[in-house]
Amino acid sequence: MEVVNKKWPEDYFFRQRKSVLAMWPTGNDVDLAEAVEYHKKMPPSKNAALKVLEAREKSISYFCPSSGTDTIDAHKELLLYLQNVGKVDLLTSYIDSLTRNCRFEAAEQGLKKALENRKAVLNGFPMAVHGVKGNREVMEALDLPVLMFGPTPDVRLTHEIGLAGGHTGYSGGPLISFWNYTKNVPVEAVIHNFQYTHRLLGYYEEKGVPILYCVSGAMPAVSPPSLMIAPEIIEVLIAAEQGVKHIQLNNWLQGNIAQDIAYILTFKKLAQEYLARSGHGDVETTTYSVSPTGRFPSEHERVFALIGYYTMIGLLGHVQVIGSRTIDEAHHIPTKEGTALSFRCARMMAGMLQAQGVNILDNEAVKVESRMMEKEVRAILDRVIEIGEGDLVLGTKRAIETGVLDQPYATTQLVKGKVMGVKDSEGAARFFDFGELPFDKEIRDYHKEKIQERENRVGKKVGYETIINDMMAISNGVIVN
Amino acid sequence: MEVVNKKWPEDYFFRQRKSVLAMWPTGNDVDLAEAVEYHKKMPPSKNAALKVLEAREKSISYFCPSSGTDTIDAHKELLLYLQNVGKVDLLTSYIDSLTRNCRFEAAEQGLKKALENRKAVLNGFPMAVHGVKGNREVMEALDLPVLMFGPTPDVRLTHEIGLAGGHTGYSGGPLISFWNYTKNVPVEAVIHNFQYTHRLLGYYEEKGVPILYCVSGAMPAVSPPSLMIAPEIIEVLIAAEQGVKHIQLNNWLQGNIAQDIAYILTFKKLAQEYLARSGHGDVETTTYSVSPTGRFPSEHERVFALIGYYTMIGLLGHVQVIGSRTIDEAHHIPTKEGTALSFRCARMMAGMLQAQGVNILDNEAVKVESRMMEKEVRAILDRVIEIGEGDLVLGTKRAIETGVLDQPYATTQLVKGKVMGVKDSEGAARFFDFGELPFDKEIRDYHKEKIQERENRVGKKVGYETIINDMMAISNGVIVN
Amino acid sequence: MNKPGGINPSARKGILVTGVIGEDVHVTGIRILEHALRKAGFIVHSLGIHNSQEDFINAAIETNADAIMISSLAGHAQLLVEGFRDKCIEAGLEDILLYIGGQLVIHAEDWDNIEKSFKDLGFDRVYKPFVLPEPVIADLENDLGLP
Amino acid sequence: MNKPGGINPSARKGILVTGVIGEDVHVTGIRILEHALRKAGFIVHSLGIHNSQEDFINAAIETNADAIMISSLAGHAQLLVEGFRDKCIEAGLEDILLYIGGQLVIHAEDWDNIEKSFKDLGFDRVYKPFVLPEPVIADLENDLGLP
Ligand code: B12
Ligand code: B12
Repeated sequence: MEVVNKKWPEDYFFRQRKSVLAMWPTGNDVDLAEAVEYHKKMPPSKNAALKVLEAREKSISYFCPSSGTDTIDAHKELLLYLQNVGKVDLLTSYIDSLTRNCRFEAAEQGLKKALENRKAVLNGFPMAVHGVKGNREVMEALDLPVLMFGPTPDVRLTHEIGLAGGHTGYSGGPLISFWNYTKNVPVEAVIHNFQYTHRLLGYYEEKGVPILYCVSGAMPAVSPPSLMIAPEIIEVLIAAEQGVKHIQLNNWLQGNIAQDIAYILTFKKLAQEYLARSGHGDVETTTYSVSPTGRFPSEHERVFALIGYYTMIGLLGHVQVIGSRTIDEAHHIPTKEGTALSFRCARMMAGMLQAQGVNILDNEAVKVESRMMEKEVRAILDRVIEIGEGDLVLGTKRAIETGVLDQPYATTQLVKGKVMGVKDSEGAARFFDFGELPFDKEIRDYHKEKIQERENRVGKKVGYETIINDMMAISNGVIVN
Repeated sequence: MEVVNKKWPEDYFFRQRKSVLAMWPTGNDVDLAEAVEYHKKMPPSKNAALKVLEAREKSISYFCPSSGTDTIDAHKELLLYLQNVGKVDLLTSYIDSLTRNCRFEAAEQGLKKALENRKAVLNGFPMAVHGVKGNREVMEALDLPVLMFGPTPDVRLTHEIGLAGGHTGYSGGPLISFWNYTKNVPVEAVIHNFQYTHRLLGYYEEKGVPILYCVSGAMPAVSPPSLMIAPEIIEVLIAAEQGVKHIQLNNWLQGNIAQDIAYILTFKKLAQEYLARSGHGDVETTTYSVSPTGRFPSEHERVFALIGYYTMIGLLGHVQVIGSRTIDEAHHIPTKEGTALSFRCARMMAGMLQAQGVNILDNEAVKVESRMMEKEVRAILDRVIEIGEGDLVLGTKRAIETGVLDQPYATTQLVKGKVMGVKDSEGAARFFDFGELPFDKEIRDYHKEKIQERENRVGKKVGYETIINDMMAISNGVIVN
Repeated sequence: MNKPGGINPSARKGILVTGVIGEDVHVTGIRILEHALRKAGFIVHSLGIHNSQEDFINAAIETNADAIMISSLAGHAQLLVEGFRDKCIEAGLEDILLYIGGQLVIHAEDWDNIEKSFKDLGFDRVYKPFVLPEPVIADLENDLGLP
Repeated sequence: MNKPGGINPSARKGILVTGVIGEDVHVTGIRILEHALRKAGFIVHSLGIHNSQEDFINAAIETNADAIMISSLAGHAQLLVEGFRDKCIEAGLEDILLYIGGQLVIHAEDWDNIEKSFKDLGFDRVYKPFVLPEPVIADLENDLGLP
């Protein structure tokens, strides 16, 4: 069957489901009807989708760390600590990278080693290996909602087990998984896997259990935000088609305030517009912001400044959920203490800013950024839809082949990889190479002009060295140098 | 002789000077002509006044900690560490509080104890006790300019020795010293002492040595900024009259961004206007911002957030020099390590923001705040000048007697002490009690309305409990609760 | 600034002299404590800042005080209260309660050591930084034998 | 993505196989290193991410490589390289240089222990996190006996 953007018939889903559950013995334990009942008995305060709607209603921002470790006991202790000492509002179970690649046997071995050595071996929580019961043991110890976290090309079994185990959300998506977590898996295969998980989420929704799905599009690497927003909106639409009803829009902060705020505004506006256009106006959207993915400074005092800084941008953008890296980022998997300290720092920033309702959304620079960004995203998406001859998935596949959708520093070898970003003199990400992006002259001139400004300031042409430099700049203490 | 705002005749100054130098044996070592020569041989990069002008010209912000300890060796080590590891741009010698009260003998005893125990006893650097040579030993070990720091009713001998010892600036002023550092010294006595130090600074200026003088007006305690700006402008004018040529305007941040930015804008505008009006248009002004004086949170992670936060406000206000409390604030006199970490955190924030030249100065909320603040300051100052029958010092004296100039939580018993501030629902400081301030209905209504908003939100009247609460709010994690 | 709380005169629990000692200017903490003490029914004679040992003793004699409560934040407390208990005894204040609080030392020292050194100097109660009014009031009631 | 730097073919200093091992996706660091290696005159065969031990060995045989440079950041390096030196020997790559770098372990451990454990596994050079390209190039030149 060709992968297209169409809701899966129930029987197709259930046929797929058999082989998914057979991927690892723990699959047998999943009983969907029982799982739905289990969720219905959980207090609503432990449901991630409801919690973020509450934030939207109250116009406040909640905090959510990303963390997870291997054994049940350690993971439980970690999340409890973040709940009680870190004082966060939502929690996540980070999926370890072996599980993310369905290497369940290796994950199980790692887990065994961890149990023997009484010390973490895996870099996350192997949901699938722990089975439904193991997941529930952790969930039941907590008072907060927990999301599963982590892009990966095939998260189907993990979804089955993690959701039945009491998780009420997932962060990750087909395109980010394709660009940044695969080497040669075709995009349509990744999308097909995600249609499965979306259909599963949709199933829970149909039965009255709201589940939060967080798209993330593509990882930035000095990338102008349209490079993230376009794939994110595609992820939104693919998910909505399968029946997902609660979608969180992930905003990747890169540090230039005007550009980051414009990202938040533009993404929300266009996501809602495209959802409505494709008949999914009933999908609830909320927003999330998170500090960037580049190398972090190694000194705590500098990271604390960054945590405060990115938290501030999220607050100024009035997002519902704020995520953050931690003071441990450069060194090792965050400890529970490091994570708690980081989020307490973030919350202090919120404590100062939140009450003020500072409004910089009408700032001139934000407006200029938003206008260009919107033009760029529309240009990409409209071309994707056009070459898909009406089908978004086909369009996506063809757009990737032709470079209409493209990414710098992707891990997959199945992309053009021609686009490339560089910072302008104010630290905003601009297109150094437009690759095959379908942009008009106004957009191109805008980016060239901004790069020109930087060249004038430093007195030399920007090149590949500049780009590498830009990727390291923040970890060296400045947004751009 | 009655104290009036008039430049001291040279002979009057030199007559006073004899008794000042006689206050402590080290006074004998000061040779003014030699000191001027000494300064002229110092590299310009070690002159504070020139350094801040450089920041103004380059449109950047420099960092300046406030610190000092008792022995020569320890103070040298401290400042060297802040220079080399803290990477700050200007340094200060904090004056210990015994010296600030001219208890030189007690300070000397403390110093002896410190030398014996090899551990700090005093809470600052006792310039006067160390004499010119001791001061120079510290200055010569450094590459950066150093200011003397600390309000006090009588800093005359310390100025003589500190300046001859190579310091190139001082922060403090007659009114802040009166309000916040005395119990029953009449304001005219404090002003007279400061006229002496201003005249001394003016003397250096006449001989071609620029010296930076930093006013600070009054310490905020949930105080609407006009309560600080009005006395600060009086300090500016008193200093300018005696020949001070480089004045730094101190902006006391309290955390509400619109109000803090409006403070910076309004103060600068009015200071320059009043200077020009009184014939001192040639005085160079620069700006400084510093985190608030209230109780600080005790947890490092929260203080780091605050340091970043207040640094951000200073940067958004485009001040030339940014000061900051440190992560040690709540616990003990800051260590060199704590100070360095704090300023490295602050600089990281600058590293992110500075290049962006974010402009929020035309923000609507900032404009509203600025307009009201300007009205308030003008109302106070114009009344001061009026009741002084043309003389600013007389006016100040009478204004304090009648409550036209007033402060909450002053340490002096010679004020009305009727004004009182409370936070509004966005954390800005408003007048809870106007005391005898000469404000019109528009101003009064504005503050009442803002307080009303908070009362509506929390559903009860604000009172003394609220005010106490407000003083502790930030140390408890929120700007207002 | 000496704002009395809403005192019920029949509920006067004791007479206190409060103030900041030495060249210290930190007045906010003791002001807040005074407010709470008055609200709890004590009579508070507030000396503000810049008081010598003699200032405290004279005020205590004048007002017939039950306790002297010294605040000190600038870090010089140890230098400033040496011999204070002896002077109190000399002045005939054998039984007066002596409390001290604020931020007493300038180093990050072990609390037990700090407390001991002030108790050795004759203080009945020594408070950690940031202590809230409630426990202080409870101690006073206890030390004064109030119900 | 395999962007060659400006290589001077006569200056070819050696043939290198580079890549990320295992399920790890951290590609940025090795890409930057590759760029620097090419600029320094080496021939670089980049395998990108998701490589098994066999992928490295096959590529090294095919290209007649002088060294294999493995990057690993996700923290599973120890699990992933066990037995690698033996497999190299089995495959006839007795003399090949093995370098490894990135962020090798998930705990804050003593560096000497970490280095030793990877040397015991047969690596010639083990690099601390955040190492810049320059010292790596110097080591390569040294180990390959280049002037
Ligand atoms: C505000 C402040 C100031 C203001 C004071 C304004 C004023 N008029 O009160 C200003 C800026 C003037 C100031 C000046 C200085 N300060 Co100051 N200041 C502070 C700060 C930030 C907060 C103090 C405060 O107001 N707290 C809020 C009140 C409500 O709390 P509190 O005072 O702790 O009081 C509570 C309890 O402790 C208790 N309590 C207090 N006293 C007593 C007494 C008794 C008997 C009892 C039972 C209870 C009790 O009740 C209160 C209510 O709960 C602290 C650091 C911090 N904590 O964050 C530094 C701090 C106290 N200052 C310090 C210093 C060194 C100084 C200076 C000497 C600096 C210098 N070298 O120039 C000068 C003092 C000059 C002088 N002549 O005294 C140090 C003290 C060092 C130490 N003890 O180890 C501190 C810790 C800052 C630091 N890290 O260096 N300061
Ligand atoms: C960016 C990043 C990511 C990006 C990667 C994007 C990409 N495609 O590259 C994303 C978000 C995808 C990611 C994912 C994950 N990450 Co990550 N990531 C980072 C981060 C923030 C920066 C890495 C980076 O790009 N550095 C910049 C480059 C230029 O530097 P570099 O990689 O260090 O390389 C330099 C040198 O080390 C050296 N070098 C590198 N390799 C080699 C090899 C040789 C032979 C030599 C000589 C030299 C050398 O040369 C380079 C130039 O100087 C680091 C933390 C940090 N450092 O700040 C965490 C970090 C490496 N990630 C970590 C983890 C755990 C993960 C996840 C497993 C998280 C999870 N549980 O889901 C997943 C991985 C999933 C998977 N399947 O692999 C951990 C690793 C833990 C550990 N080792 O102790 C870190 C330390 C973060 C943390 N604190 O948890 N990550």
